[in-house]
Amino acid sequence: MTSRVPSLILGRLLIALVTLTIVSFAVFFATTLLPGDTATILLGQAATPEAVAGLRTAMHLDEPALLRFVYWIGGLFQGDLGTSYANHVPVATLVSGRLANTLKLAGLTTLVSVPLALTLGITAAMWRRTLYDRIVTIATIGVISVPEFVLATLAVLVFAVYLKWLPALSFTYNIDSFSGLLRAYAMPVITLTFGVSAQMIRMTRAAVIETLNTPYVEMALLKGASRPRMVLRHALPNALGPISNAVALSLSYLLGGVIIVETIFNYPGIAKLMVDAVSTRDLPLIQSCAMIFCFGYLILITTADIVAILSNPRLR
Amino acid sequence: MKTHSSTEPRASTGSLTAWSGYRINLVGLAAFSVVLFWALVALFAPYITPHSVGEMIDLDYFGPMRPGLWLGSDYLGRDMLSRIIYGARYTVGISLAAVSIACFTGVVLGMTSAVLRGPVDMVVSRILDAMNSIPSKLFGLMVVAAVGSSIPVLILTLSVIYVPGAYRFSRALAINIDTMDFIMVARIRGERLPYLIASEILPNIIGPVLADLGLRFVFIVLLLSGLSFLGLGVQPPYADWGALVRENIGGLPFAAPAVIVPSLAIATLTISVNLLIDNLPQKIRDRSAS
Amino acid sequence: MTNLVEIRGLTVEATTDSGRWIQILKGIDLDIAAGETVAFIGESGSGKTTAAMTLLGYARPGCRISGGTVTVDGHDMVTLPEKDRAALRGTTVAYVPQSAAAAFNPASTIMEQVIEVTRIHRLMPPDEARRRAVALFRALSLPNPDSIGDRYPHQVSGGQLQRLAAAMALIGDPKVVIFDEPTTALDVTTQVEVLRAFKAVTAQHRIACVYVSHDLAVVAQIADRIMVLRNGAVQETGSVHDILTRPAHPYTQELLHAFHPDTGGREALPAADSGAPLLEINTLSAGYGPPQSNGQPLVLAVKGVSLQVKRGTNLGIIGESGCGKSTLARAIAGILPACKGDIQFNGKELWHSARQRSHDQLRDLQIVFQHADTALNPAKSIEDILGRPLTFYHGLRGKARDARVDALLDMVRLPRALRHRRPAELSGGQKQRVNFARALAAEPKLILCDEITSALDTVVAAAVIDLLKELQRELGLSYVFISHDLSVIEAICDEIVVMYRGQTVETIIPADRQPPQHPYSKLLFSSVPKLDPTWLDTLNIDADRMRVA
Amino acid sequence: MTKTPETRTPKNWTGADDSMVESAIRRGASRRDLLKMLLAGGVSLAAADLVLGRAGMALAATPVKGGALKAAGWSSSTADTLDPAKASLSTDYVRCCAFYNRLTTLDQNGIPQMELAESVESGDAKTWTVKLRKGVTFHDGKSLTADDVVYSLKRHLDPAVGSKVAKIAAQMTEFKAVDKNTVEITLASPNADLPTILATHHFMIVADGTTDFSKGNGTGAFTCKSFEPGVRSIGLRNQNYWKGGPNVDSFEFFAISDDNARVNALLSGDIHLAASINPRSTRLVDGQKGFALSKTTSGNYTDLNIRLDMEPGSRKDFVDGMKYIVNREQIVKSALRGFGEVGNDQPVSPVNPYHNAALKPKAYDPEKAKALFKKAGVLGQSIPVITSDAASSAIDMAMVIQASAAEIGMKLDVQRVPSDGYWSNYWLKSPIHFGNINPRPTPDILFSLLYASEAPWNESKYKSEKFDRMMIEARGMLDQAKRKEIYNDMQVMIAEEAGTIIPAYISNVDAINDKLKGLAPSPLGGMMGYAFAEYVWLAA
Repeated sequence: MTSRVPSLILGRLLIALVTLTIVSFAVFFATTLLPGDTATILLGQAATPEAVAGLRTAMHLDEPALLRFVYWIGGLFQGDLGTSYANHVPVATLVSGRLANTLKLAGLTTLVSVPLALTLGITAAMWRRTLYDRIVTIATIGVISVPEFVLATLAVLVFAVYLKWLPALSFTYNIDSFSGLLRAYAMPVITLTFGVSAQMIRMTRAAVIETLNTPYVEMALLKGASRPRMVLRHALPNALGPISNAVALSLSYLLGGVIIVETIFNYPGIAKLMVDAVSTRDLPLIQSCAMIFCFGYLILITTADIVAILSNPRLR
Repeated sequence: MKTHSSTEPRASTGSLTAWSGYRINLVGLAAFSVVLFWALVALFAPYITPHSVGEMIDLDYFGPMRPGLWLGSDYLGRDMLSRIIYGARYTVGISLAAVSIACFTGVVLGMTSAVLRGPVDMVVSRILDAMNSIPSKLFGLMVVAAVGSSIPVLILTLSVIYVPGAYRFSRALAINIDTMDFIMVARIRGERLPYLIASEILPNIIGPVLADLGLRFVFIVLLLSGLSFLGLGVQPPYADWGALVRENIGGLPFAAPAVIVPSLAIATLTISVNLLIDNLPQKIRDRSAS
Repeated sequence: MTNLVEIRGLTVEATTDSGRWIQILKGIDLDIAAGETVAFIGESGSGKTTAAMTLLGYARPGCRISGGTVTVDGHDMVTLPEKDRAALRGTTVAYVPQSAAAAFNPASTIMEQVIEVTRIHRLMPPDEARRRAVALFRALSLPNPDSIGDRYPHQVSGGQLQRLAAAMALIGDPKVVIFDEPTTALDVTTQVEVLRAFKAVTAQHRIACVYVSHDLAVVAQIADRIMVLRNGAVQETGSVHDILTRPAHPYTQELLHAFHPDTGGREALPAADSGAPLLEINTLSAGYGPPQSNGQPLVLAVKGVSLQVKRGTNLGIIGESGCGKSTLARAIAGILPACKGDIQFNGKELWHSARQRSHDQLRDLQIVFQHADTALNPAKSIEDILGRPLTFYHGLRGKARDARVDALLDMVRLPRALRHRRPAELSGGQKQRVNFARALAAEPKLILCDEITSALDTVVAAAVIDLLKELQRELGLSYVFISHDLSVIEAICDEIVVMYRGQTVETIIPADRQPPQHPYSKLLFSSVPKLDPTWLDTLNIDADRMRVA
Repeated sequence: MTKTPETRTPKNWTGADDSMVESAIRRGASRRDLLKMLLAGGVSLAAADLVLGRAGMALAATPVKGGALKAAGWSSSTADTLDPAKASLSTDYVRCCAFYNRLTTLDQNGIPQMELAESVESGDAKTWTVKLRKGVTFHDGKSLTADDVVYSLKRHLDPAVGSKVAKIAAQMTEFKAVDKNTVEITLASPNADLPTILATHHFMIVADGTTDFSKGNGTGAFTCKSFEPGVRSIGLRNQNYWKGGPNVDSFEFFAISDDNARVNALLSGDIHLAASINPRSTRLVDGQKGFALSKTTSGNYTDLNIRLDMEPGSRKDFVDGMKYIVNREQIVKSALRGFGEVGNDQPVSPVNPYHNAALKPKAYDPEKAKALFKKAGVLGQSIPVITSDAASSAIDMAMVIQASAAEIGMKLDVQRVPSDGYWSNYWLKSPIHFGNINPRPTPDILFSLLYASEAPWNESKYKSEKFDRMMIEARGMLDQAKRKEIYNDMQVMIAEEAGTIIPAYISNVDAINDKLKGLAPSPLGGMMGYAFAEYVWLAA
């Protein structure tokens, strides 16, 4: 039997590439449609017509959009993200530090939330329709129905202001020890974990339950297998596809969706960078951030698809 | 992609049988009461608000609950009860409108893609995938920047954000249904696309789609509050619940009702909607009883 | 304790949608001695599988053992704690499922799953377990016994999987093995091999067997005793010989009767062959997958088939799974456009794709699928299902439509009250009748019947066939009848085409009573089990098999 | 959080009162006067003593050296810059103040004092001679010369620089480095305010020829260790500082845009100063042991602008009616929570020496307003009012005005628009909208920027030739008394004729950890006119 995996994976990568192309077009032209002129916004209250005109020329804003798109795409292919309108620093410089921060936060949150969510989801499925299951199910809905900024503020009040266990801000500059790492990241990670876990728990539980209803799990039971064995050995490997998809979707939130957490904990991540960029109409920066989010999303989704393909021996 | 269609048998406890063979779950009934309560509050808001929404009646701010100001006062000394009542209008109304538009569009597109396959599927899937890859809050931010904030814009923005999700979900379901022989039968009968999706596929995926709609409703209510954080929201003096929480968040350290009550309102509504959908009255199909 | 298994007063209850508990096994008593094989026979819903599973102390979700005792090797499986029951499963009692394809975990290798019992119960070191498994594979005459265990379930055929499932059951040296319709999903030629393998191995290890089946002929080959079940109650228990020759209970008699279908029912054709054939296909080829450079699809399932159906006559197409018979039906119906050849229907050439065919052509040529479960939209009422073609093809609405739906229900002998039900509320036979009634609603000239009886119990299938014959007389239809079941085809068809590997190998006219000539046809025809208990042991089909290969 | 009775302030006491006392002290009130004032206000003697003690603390204590100062502003973005000409956010001002110096600076009373200049003199208010302090060096070791000053000032005239004060700088037509330490500045027309103008944050002195400002190479109290736009900056004590070094070893500054987060960061001890906190958050800090508030009324205001050249502002009665329907007391109380002073519809704030205190604010008079609206024929119409978070407290003010108007049957359709893009899309453009004006040091700058007929930011499109003439007359006038008289009249004209309603001057409230000492108010804004880092110290 010839393996279909390479061609399937290739297909997924191709799809991701097509999507990325669509995104790049959409992003560029959507951002150029933003009203308000960069020069005017940069000057704020000081925007006199002469000053605006001067700045526009200085920033090459008077060239047609299509030409700028060509430059931009050309630059992207060479790894050049352009130069920020707002402060003339290469976008790559602005983005790199922030991206690293975002990835760090996302990574730590993933390390905490994925095992937690999978454990809760799997155990809830394992003891389906027990009190435990009900508590987990209701609690997950409960948690996702509290706005994130309430959770974050509450966490700050309790842990930073009253108990003074943790800093209210996430200082991530001089982390030299594990406890320092914990202190800096504890609260953002906790808040985000609440946000992203609920969906993963729900999906994992549903996917495992779905496979628990299959004849081969019943067969395992009839072979005398224990409940954990049935779930872990038989149900879980076959639920990997949908679970990895749910995990990828939830984690994609950690790239661009964390704006509120970044704001409240003053964490210098990439979402805040993009918000700044939008308010200053810093088009190269907006475009780069948007592309990064889309790229991250596609990486996650494509990885999930590939995991699903690899976890299915029928395709091997 | 497998999706979280709930195929598990329902728990047999806590249910009662009523009306011509419909089984009603007690949890569902309770959830329905809460949803109905908020729906009525939203509907009759103008008649039951004790004060005008914008009127500043309390000299203090973040005032406690007391007679006359049953839910305390907000950050400007306005009556929280009146604001919550009006907030119900916006939260329920906007979220419902948005979730309906999003699900309708997403589900129709999803079923169409599943039935037509081929290039249509490919193109629609890729475009919606691309849309999905833009974080929702940042998309909202761009919209505010581009066209400003008004209720139609808000509803449309929220809808657009949730179309890809509804699409992905319903397409996956519809593809499973599409492989069934009865679809094949309808096709070789010569049926056209509208009949196929509306009459053959939709009735079979409506259950999971409704469950998904419930979850999406929760996310939309929350996103609405998140967007108010970014300045896309209802015009003052009115405010949706998320905005109420947001504008009164400063009262959290004082445990002011102004921040706690709208949070509770959001939680009761979203949890009830989900419980209601999970426990919808079910027509008893009892073969052995017949 | 003389008997290995003793069942006394066993009752099992199931919960209904409304939460009521109803009895689905109503007091069963049975003894099985060591090494004895007892068959549970009955139609679907009779409780035969439920009864067999109680030996494992197991009731499917939504069911519970509510009374009686099931003593296996001295343990009462009913009262034993779950943990102790689990300890007996796989070691004392083992289970061979109906569909091995579904019962194997697709994500793990066969060997892992076969020896899992030894891991769970810590019976032996894995290496030893693997050696044992290979020995069992050999005993069950599986090909490549040394390496087959390294494959994944989807990489081996259905017949092999079924034997592997038996190996999985036998590895723990059980005293009792439950075979749950283990050959129902198999082709007849495969079934013969599997049955032989089972019989040999269980006899060698002196294992007691419970063999659950609805097929009396298969049971006759393998069982010592038969227990006939219906609606959760034992109708009759007796030795194979007694049951086959002196059935006491009316239901058993009905079963036996269904096994001897009225093949002589079709009188010779009236002189209809003078006219042009209703359907004529010439060198039709069809297949799946992307087109290759030569214009043909990647996998060619039908290779240049030609045949004719005369007006008012029936054509049977027989062959094993994978022979291309269903693909042929789909190509005729236009579901899978043929890549070559032409189809003449009712004097006109048909487009290969159904999309391009005219409204009338679509109406005149209907297809009925094998699985009524998937062919009927579960979300719609019977009325809507039958009403749609009436509206679509004939523009009927309102009262006229209602009347016609009633007429159709009458035609297929279903009570009119069913019109408001959903498919899930009907029995398998009822569903298949609705499925057929929908095709009739179009008022077609030709109906393609794709394995429409193979999912039905013997008695029910016989009734459906009788109905089809009757309708043909009344309405002057023609059928193309696709099946792997020779007895069904023989009962209704004027002409039988045998398909093998995408081609027709022989055309047989049953009325001529000529034995098949082609070696494959011979193999196929001889593999159909007979009620004679000695048939399997005396069968010599290996010569045919050699020639076919 | 338990509070001991001893440290508890009177119940009806707010941070606003603290600041009132503080400013009374600044005005020269004696302790006895103050006590009298407080007792009259119903404050017990013991409590009054405590309040005075707190206010006094800020003014007199001995600095302590050392410590790492951390402070948070409220706004920052990737557009953050260390180029003084482009500085636009408070964050930029704070950083520029830490890394650079100006020629002059304003003291607590708004009087210019010399900083890098030894003297700034002129005989005719047209040609000015600036003598530079000697022995001042930049962080990179280069000495300060006249060329640096010429370069620093001249670049504001170059449109490509995008200076925020290009308009003000435009009056400086000629710069001449007379010798190494002397610069001569010639103005287009006489302006007696030049020393004050030079105290503006944008006129910080940079080294000659600087084009890359990311290093923050100035003469200021801190050297720039790191600067990430939109993230943070760290300054280290400049060991060679000509004033003799700041008190703290290092100064880290960043912005926390979320109000509550900023206060929480202070309360949790992460920062020493949270700038410009929401008036409603003061309750959290006020009376909390270990924390204090610092209030500055510096002339910042949010105004309601009614364009006189458009409907309905072209109807004089409507504009007058609006001035009466604005309940200024309630705005100060509800929207500003007491952190502000009632305004009299003109831009020169009470902290400015030229403020016309005789001009009384219009009283809240709904009946009079109703009559005026009726006269204007707008009563019962729905009038759109644009508001946004961009102008501080504008939404809350709009709410107060809307509620008052509703009582007399006047429907104000308040439209909240996003702060993003507000200044370019709505401000100055919509018929009725809110604006927010930062403090400016001189009435002349305020008038020429906001009220002259050709003023670029003429918010209500006020046009008066008489006003323009008076402005130019006063500008070159060196006679202070005469000048003040003219300015008084101009303030009355604005209040009566222009369409800008200035209901209150907003106080800036900085919340501080009380380890932070030496913070004093400044007319240039909160955080000691953004220059606090150089002056404060951290108590042990």
